[in-house]
Amino acid sequence: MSTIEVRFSPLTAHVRTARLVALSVARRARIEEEQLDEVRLAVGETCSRAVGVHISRGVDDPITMRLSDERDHFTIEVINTGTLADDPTAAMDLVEASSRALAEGALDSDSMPAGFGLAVVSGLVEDLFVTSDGGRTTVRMSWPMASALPDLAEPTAS
Amino acid sequence: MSTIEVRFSPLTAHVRTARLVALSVARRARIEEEQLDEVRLAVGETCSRAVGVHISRGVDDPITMRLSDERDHFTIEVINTGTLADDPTAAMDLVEASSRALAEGALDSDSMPAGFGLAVVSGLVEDLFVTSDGGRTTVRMSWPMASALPDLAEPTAS
Amino acid sequence: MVVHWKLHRDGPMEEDVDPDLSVSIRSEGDRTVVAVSGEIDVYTAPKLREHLIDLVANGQYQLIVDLEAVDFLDSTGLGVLVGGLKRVRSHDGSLHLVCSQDRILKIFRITGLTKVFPIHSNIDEALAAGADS
Amino acid sequence: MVVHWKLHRDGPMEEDVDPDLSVSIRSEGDRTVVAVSGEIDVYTAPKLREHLIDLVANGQYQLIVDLEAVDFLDSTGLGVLVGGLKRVRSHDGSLHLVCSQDRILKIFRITGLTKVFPIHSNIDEALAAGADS
Ligand SMILES: Nc1ncnc2c1ncn2[C@@H]1O[C@H](COP(=O)(O)OP(=O)(O)O)[C@@H](O)[C@H]1O
Ligand SMILES: Nc1ncnc2c1ncn2[C@@H]1O[C@H](COP(=O)(O)OP(=O)(O)O)[C@@H](O)[C@H]1O
Repeated sequence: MSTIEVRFSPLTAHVRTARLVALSVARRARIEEEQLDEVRLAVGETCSRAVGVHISRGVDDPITMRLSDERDHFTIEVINTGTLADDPTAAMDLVEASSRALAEGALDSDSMPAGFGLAVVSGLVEDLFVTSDGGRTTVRMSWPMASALPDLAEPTAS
Repeated sequence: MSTIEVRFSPLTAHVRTARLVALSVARRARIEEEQLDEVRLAVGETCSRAVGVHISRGVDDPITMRLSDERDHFTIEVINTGTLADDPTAAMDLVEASSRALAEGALDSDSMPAGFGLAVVSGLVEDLFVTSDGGRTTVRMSWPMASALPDLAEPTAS
Repeated sequence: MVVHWKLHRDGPMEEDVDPDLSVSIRSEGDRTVVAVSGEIDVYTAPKLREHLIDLVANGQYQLIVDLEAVDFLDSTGLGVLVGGLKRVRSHDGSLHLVCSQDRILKIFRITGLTKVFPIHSNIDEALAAGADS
Repeated sequence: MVVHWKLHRDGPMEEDVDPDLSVSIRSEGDRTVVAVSGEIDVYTAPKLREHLIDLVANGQYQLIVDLEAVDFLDSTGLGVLVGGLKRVRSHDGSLHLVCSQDRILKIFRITGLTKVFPIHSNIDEALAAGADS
């Protein structure tokens, strides 16, 4: 198994770097082309959510994104400080939430309802787990790999 | 100060990801365009050296690349397991070493002499420190930033 | 925000160039075309929001946001577009989108926003459709 | 390594396409042109080395390595080129380079390898120069 981990200060600019890394590593892990957009969006949503949580709670700790390949799966975990109050996997109707965002809410609010980002991810990614304990929340997403990873598994440098 | 840290298993494929991250973060840190090539090459040399050291010694620990901005400097540290025997900052004549590589050495050896990669880096990067203790070696490189970092220092997400 | 008001009627009224997110604004009759390029995410969305707020503050309520050169859009970006729609609607205005890229259309589809925004596959179609369509 | 020996005399003899490093090999008279694109580093250098070894094993000793489409080259890559030069020299052959990019030329300059490799700014110049120049 090969792992690459990115830890970044809670700044929105770093979410772009996290996406770039995830996209590059996922491509190298032979994730299918059409799923790469899914990886990119899922990482973007989970990392921006994590950064938002740290910023809004005044937490300076880094956010961790961990990418790993294990047998036939490519896994991304995004870990932030803070425990989730509600069960984020509780189904949110995205269509209903969108029209609610449009109908309700202050005119100067440009945010989708709380939980919307994670709901988008759970709509995209089949293999999704959110765990929250010990003061940390982990969003874990997996994708099947087209084949084993000769690229990442080469035994020696030369 | 903002930090982004990448830890990766000692595989040569990950050196490409490390370069990609360093280039992207350095660009965002407003490192001048002509110095970006320098950053890319310096990160490539130090990370591939670090990966080579882990592989040749059979060490599975990850290599760490840490990028940070502090006031007017952008700093990259590459940390690997293992202590350096010789002083790598001892000047190597690159031109002499190159012709030696060509003249001597087995016909089936395609490597430049030991220490060549770090010597290239010390020829490129003015602000370079190598420290080796406690079982780890750290190569630390800094570049001046064109200006302070409004991008990386934004106080709130929105 | 750097604003260049150009003298030429056919050039962009405003050009905000940035490797992360560029925004170019021009008039087409009574419509205002906001051409965006780059990635619209948590980092750049505030900038797009500012541009939309400025336009509405300047009395421009018939907007077309051209997303053809956008290669990433997340829920924060959607929030800004929904916010823009709310603002122009409060002035009886409209916000049309130009987007033919499947990767971008996907997030509009799964969130039901394809029913909320008139989405056109090119700028001519958006202009031809009229603001009220 | 997949090798396609093509029948057409003017097409590449061998085409090894890969997003990380592509290598395309063709004959030009008595010279062999190895056109490389991508990044030559610790990860991809072994592949380039294999191609150079294969060529020498097949009796091709007058090589031109075209680096115009290479956007990164580090000391591991230099090592492979130096190794290639050693191999062809042991058969009285030559290894010329095509490179006009400053970012790539820089590492040849600081290592003094500009004096070791004949470096041309385009392929026609390399062909015109002759293998022994
Ligand atoms: N990854 C996370 N880790 C910890 N708390 C989270 C995470 N994502 C969301 N939350 C919290 O869950 C609540 C609802 O979440 P969510 O909508 O996902 O965030 P937001 O309200 O910023 O859009 C908020 O209080 C938020 O702070
Ligand atoms: N970053 C490093 N950390 C620890 N040891 C190193 C590092 N770089 C090189 N070394 C060791 O120093 C010696 C000479 O180094 P060097 O030439 O830089 O590596 P190599 O021989 O792989 O080209 C080798 O024994 C190598 O293992």
